[in-house]
Amino acid sequence: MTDATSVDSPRTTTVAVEKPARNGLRKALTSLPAIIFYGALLVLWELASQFGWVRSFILPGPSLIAQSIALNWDSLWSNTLVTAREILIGFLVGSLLGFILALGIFYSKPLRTIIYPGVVFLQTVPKVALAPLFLIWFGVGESSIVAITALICLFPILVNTVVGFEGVDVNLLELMHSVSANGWQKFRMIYLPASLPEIFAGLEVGMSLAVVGAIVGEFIGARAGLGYQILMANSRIDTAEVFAAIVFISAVGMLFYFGVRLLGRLLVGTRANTRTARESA
Amino acid sequence: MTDATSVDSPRTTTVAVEKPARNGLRKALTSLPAIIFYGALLVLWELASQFGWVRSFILPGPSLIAQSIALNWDSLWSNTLVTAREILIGFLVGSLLGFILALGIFYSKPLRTIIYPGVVFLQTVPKVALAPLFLIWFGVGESSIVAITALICLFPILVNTVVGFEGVDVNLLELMHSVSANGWQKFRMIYLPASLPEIFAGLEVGMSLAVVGAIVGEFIGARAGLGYQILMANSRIDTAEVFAAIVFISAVGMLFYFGVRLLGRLLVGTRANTRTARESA
Amino acid sequence: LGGCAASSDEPGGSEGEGGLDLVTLRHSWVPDQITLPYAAAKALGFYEEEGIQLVDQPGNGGATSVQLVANGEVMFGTGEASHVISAQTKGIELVSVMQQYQEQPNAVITMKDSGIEDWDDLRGKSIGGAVASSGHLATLAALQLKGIDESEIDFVNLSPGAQFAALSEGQVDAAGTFLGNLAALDLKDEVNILTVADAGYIAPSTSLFTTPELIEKNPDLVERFVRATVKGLRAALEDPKGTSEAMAGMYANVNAESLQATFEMDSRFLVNDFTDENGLGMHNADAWEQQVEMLTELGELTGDVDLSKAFTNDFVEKTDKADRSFPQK
Amino acid sequence: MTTGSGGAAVSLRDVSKTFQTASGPMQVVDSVSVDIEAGSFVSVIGPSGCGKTTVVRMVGDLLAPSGGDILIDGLPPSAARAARQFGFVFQRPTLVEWRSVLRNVTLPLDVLGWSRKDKENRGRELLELVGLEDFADHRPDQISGGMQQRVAIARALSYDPGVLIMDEPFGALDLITRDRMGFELLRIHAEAGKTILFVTHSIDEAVLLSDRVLVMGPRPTAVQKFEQVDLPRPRVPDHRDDPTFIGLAHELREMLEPHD
Amino acid sequence: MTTGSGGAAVSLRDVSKTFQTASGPMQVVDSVSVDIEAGSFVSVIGPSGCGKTTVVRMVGDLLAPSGGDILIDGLPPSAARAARQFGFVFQRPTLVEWRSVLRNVTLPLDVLGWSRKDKENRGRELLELVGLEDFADHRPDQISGGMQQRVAIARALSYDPGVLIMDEPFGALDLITRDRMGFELLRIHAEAGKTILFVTHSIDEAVLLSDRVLVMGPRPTAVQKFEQVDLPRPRVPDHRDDPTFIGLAHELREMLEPHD
Ligand SMILES: Nc1ncnc2c1ncn2[C@@H]1O[C@H](COP(=O)(O)OP(=O)(O)OP(=O)(O)O)[C@@H](O)[C@H]1O
Ligand SMILES: Nc1ncnc2c1ncn2[C@@H]1O[C@H](COP(=O)(O)OP(=O)(O)OP(=O)(O)O)[C@@H](O)[C@H]1O
Ligand SMILES: Cc1ncc(C[n+]2csc(CCO)c2C)c(N)n1
Ligand SMILES: [Mg+2]
Ligand SMILES: [Mg+2]
Repeated sequence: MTDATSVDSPRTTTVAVEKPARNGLRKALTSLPAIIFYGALLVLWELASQFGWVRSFILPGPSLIAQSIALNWDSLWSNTLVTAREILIGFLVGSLLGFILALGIFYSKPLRTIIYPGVVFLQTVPKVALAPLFLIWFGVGESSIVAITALICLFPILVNTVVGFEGVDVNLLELMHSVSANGWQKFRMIYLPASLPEIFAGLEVGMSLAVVGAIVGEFIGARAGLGYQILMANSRIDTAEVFAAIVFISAVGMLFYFGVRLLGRLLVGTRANTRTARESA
Repeated sequence: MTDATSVDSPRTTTVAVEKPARNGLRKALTSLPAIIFYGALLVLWELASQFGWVRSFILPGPSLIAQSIALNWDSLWSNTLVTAREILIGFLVGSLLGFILALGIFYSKPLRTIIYPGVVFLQTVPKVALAPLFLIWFGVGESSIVAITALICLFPILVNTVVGFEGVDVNLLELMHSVSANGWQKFRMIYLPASLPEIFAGLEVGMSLAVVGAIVGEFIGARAGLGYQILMANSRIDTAEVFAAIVFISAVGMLFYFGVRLLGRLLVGTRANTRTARESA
Repeated sequence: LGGCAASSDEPGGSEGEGGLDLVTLRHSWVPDQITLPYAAAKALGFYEEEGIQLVDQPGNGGATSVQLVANGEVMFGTGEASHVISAQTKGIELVSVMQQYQEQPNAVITMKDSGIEDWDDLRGKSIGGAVASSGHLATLAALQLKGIDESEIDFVNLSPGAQFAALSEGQVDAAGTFLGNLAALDLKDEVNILTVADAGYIAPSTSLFTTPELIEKNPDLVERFVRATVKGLRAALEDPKGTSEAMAGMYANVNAESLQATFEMDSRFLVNDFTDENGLGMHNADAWEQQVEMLTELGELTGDVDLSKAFTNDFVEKTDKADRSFPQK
Repeated sequence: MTTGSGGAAVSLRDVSKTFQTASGPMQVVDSVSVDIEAGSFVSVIGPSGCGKTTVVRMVGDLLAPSGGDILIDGLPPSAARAARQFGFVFQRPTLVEWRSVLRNVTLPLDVLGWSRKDKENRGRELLELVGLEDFADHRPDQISGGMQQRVAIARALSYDPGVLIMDEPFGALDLITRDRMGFELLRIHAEAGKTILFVTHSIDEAVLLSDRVLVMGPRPTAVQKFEQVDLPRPRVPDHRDDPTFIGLAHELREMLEPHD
Repeated sequence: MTTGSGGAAVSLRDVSKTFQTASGPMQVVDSVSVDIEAGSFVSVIGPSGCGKTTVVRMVGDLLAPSGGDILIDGLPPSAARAARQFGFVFQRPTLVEWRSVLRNVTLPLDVLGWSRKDKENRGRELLELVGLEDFADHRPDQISGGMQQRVAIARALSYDPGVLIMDEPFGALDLITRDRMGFELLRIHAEAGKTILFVTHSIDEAVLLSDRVLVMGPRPTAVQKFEQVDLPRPRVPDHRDDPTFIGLAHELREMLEPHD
């Protein structure tokens, strides 16, 4: 008997039959290599630290970082809340803006020639150098950081939305045209749902950049946050605390990133199946 | 007589007939609003500077920046060459790595669970905080900067390649399966060409990030480059020179960005037409 | 790991070109007034005279210098004395072998029209500054000496570039900055300057440090390097213009005039009563003690400090008195 | 036969179309003039690639003619479309993959802003008509190609337009379903007095269903013949044995296969 | 009639298929056992959505059976596919949009590593066969749906497989082209001794072209009849008037439309 999964190994064409077996054990087995890999990495890292292969002021071992986390729990936690809020707001503002600009680009050629260079410019300009402007325009504090965060994560969402919109099946558009759907209806019923895979790819990248944005923003001007804490710890040459803060940033980043991913899977999920559906059906 | 472009205003369904008229005058008319917009912005900015609405050490006017460019032409130019090389090498390394990791993620589920968290982690970690590690692992100078650049621009290419590959028409894969194409042939003849729009969207974003990466890399420790020049000018509070350097960075960034875009249009172009092709044809 | 390979290089064992001993140095910052003594020594052939070839690299803060020197990546580094002290409490043994800045070159500046003219006026106001820099600690110390509690001030972390903008646009009431950074600012005439030194806080700032291992293995090299550098420092003080011009020819994007201006502005922190008595480059034990006391009081130090291990005057003292004497004007 | 107002529901006057291709301009439609009476059922046949689709797409406002005029109930195509005077069934099902079968059928009603309840009712009614009542909640990818095309037909009927433009709508159907759908279409045509413009590649089907058969010539296509089908209404499968049917079908076959 | 070895080229033994759907398992193929003689032309007919495509997809190694065994020239589908013993023509053209028509035809030859020259020759030869020699350099989106399907057929023939599995390959063709292609297929079948498994929804076509007609029942489908077509070879269009043809076509029609 042939194995249908041979059609296309990474994405089985007819997984339907095997599905029940899959969810439990198989899923666990799938993440096993990752657990082993990262586990081994952690152990190696700890050994490297214990045996002094890497000096702890350059790269402290996991146990030292854990100690520092325990010691600085309160400040890490409160700074995490600050940074998390900045990331979230910045991401929301940035994605919305990126999305809206993408609409401008998509629906208007003149706007496209206006928006693209401006956005590319803002994207490539080192934000640190623009810090004074940010402070003047957005004020000292969270709003500046949110602005930087939004600016930094806007672009991938913009580009991917445009690519998604441009890739929409023209047949569907003709269908909508033939029933005299207005622009908003085409947008709502076709463009938006059809572009969700690309938009979410943009949101994933954007979210990862929002984390960077918030930290950079805090480097430039802040009263609190994990980026701020990194600066402070660094000036004290407390590398363990620097890494403790990095652990928290990464945790926040991963949480948000995989949150966006999950949301995407939930919204696009049914489609992913469709895409792997059989030809004639 | 109906206007065929009404089918879908932003992307005309049957542009063929109008094409000849389009290329010349129309194109110019299309970019006119952008020219007016940015021209007006420039004038406004100059006025703001001339009338002292913004202090020149915060935001020097265009004429002051132009003066500074004239004055510092030689160093701006030589630093531009340095930074451009870093961006280019970092971008190439990063895209290649991102692409290869995407293949790993796409073709192997266990690898996916290993790679994704690692890359998200590396993406969100503030590179400046990791400066000592970079300097130790990659040495002082260009290699560290290239490493940071590569790291920062890898992710969008990775994510978009995966999304592109996952979106490949399953019918084409079944076709390839039915002629017993091997994995490499499927990759070469279907996956890769079919994913070009998404891959290039990733490359566009990646390129804009590579510029940021090179500047951040230079902040960590460099002897030359536009990021270095910004630091130097900043320490002198020579804001005009800071902005002169920013102008050059942005020029480099735009050049590279639109280069990637152009390459993408050249490679995907024929397809873009196809996508806007009529339904039954 | 690269780290292992690099640290296995025997410190002081490398040879440079033409039989010269290779010395590697990580600066605390991009080429600026702190770099000038080294550039002067290089330009005037002092290193060569000592049989040394200097290979230096720009930096991004004293903390990185500390890490790279301690890990054996480079032989010497420059950074704040407070970095050396902090490092010690983290078990990182480094020794300052030359004191470049005798005093903290920091100030709090306010707009003249703000009416803030004295430290006392700062109560309840906001100060923007790089909170992670030595300058911030110096500001805190000065406030403490003036009897102002940290909680009475609203500190905002602002990167150097952002401080003056925020100040002039009224986003903050005051800015904490390196005084030298003011040299080129066209805001100079519109601001009040409150230096921490005038507030009574005399603490060492930028130092040249290395590892105890290098000192033990190759004290001669350290001695020669320090001697040449001290001579460079003296040369820079003697001829700021000439050395600045020489340095401008050695590094990219160095502007001789503004370098000279900032260096001259900082000179008062390099040369003071202590150097009049002891010469340039000498460590002022009292100043170091005051700094440790203050850092402890501010809760910046987590362990005990043994100052006898943190700096040594042994090498500076081996430099001819004449080579390190430069009287205050 | 329930005829409409008697005037021309669809009228083409000297309509031509030239595509600009990489290898220069290619004329696909020569000069087509034809009047389709309101309420009549007209089939369009012609050799593969001659330009049938091109013609009906121009009528359906999906393509601008290079020359000539088109009127639908007196309106140019774009206005007629806006007034929702016609429904279009494409050669391919063109279903929205993320909507259920039912919600694909009711897509035009979403556009028209119908209430949830009305949409649901109308949708189920139409699914019953095309024999897919059990598949309302399936996804398009879970039903066969033939079923997909039936969904597309139900969708075109959803807002009950006066003119139906159908480009080989039964191409993907099996013969039995095809027959059933054909007579279903005739019932709709008769009951609701719809005008139907129906592209097909089956001569039998064209003759069996139509009032008139529009025979198109090879590319660049022009009207070769506009045959009257003199069979009584209502049509039944047994009309296939009618001499009129056999004669006309034979004549049309000869016309399309001249060398045979 | 050029028959092959005489043994079964394709053999299905108790083949069944159940899909797992959102609303539970759905059996589509019941228990199909059939032997298709080497070199024979077998048509598959049955009601819409009964499972014809599902069956041929299992034969073509595009779907794993839930039960039973399939052998092609004695090999399981995957091995037969690897040995390139069959070619598959999908219900939809499935062309690669970024390749020219010619390069779509020669795609399998790219996979087989043919030389540029050989590919070019073979490709043009096949395009001539399907009447598209003038469209070699067109993009798929520049040709009509019918032309696209002809490209797909040419592609399946490219590497000259012993067995051709075709899922309603002529569905998008007009009748004339369809007839021409059908007889073209018969010529290929006869000349090259190919075994052909041919899904169609045209009873006429099935009878006219085949040695045997496999009649499938409604879902879950099973073999309802495996009729012998006792018409001589070579077949000609006039066989449509042969009483054997008329009788069998009628019988099959009755079988699929029992209530009629
Ligand atoms: N956008 C286009 N650009 C260039 N040529 C086109 C375009 N659309 C159609 N054609 C050409 O016009 C001709 C007629 O195409 P059309 O689809 O109208 O034929 P048809 O009669 O519907 O064919 P079929 O019966 O196969 O569906 C074809 O030769 C096709 O290649
Ligand atoms: N992947 C799948 N998941 C669930 N159901 C499926 C799937 N594929 C096919 N089916 C169902 O199996 C049945 C048979 O489908 P199939 O495509 O084989 O029919 P068919 O006989 O080829 O129809 P047609 O003549 O319309 O092409 C249909 O009811 C369809 O809904
Ligand atoms: C943000 C910032 N960091 C460091 C320096 C370099 N620097 C110039 S003077 C001085 C104090 C000397 O002890 C230092 C460290 C700077 N200019 N700005
Ligand atoms: Mg057509
Ligand atoms: Mg089928």
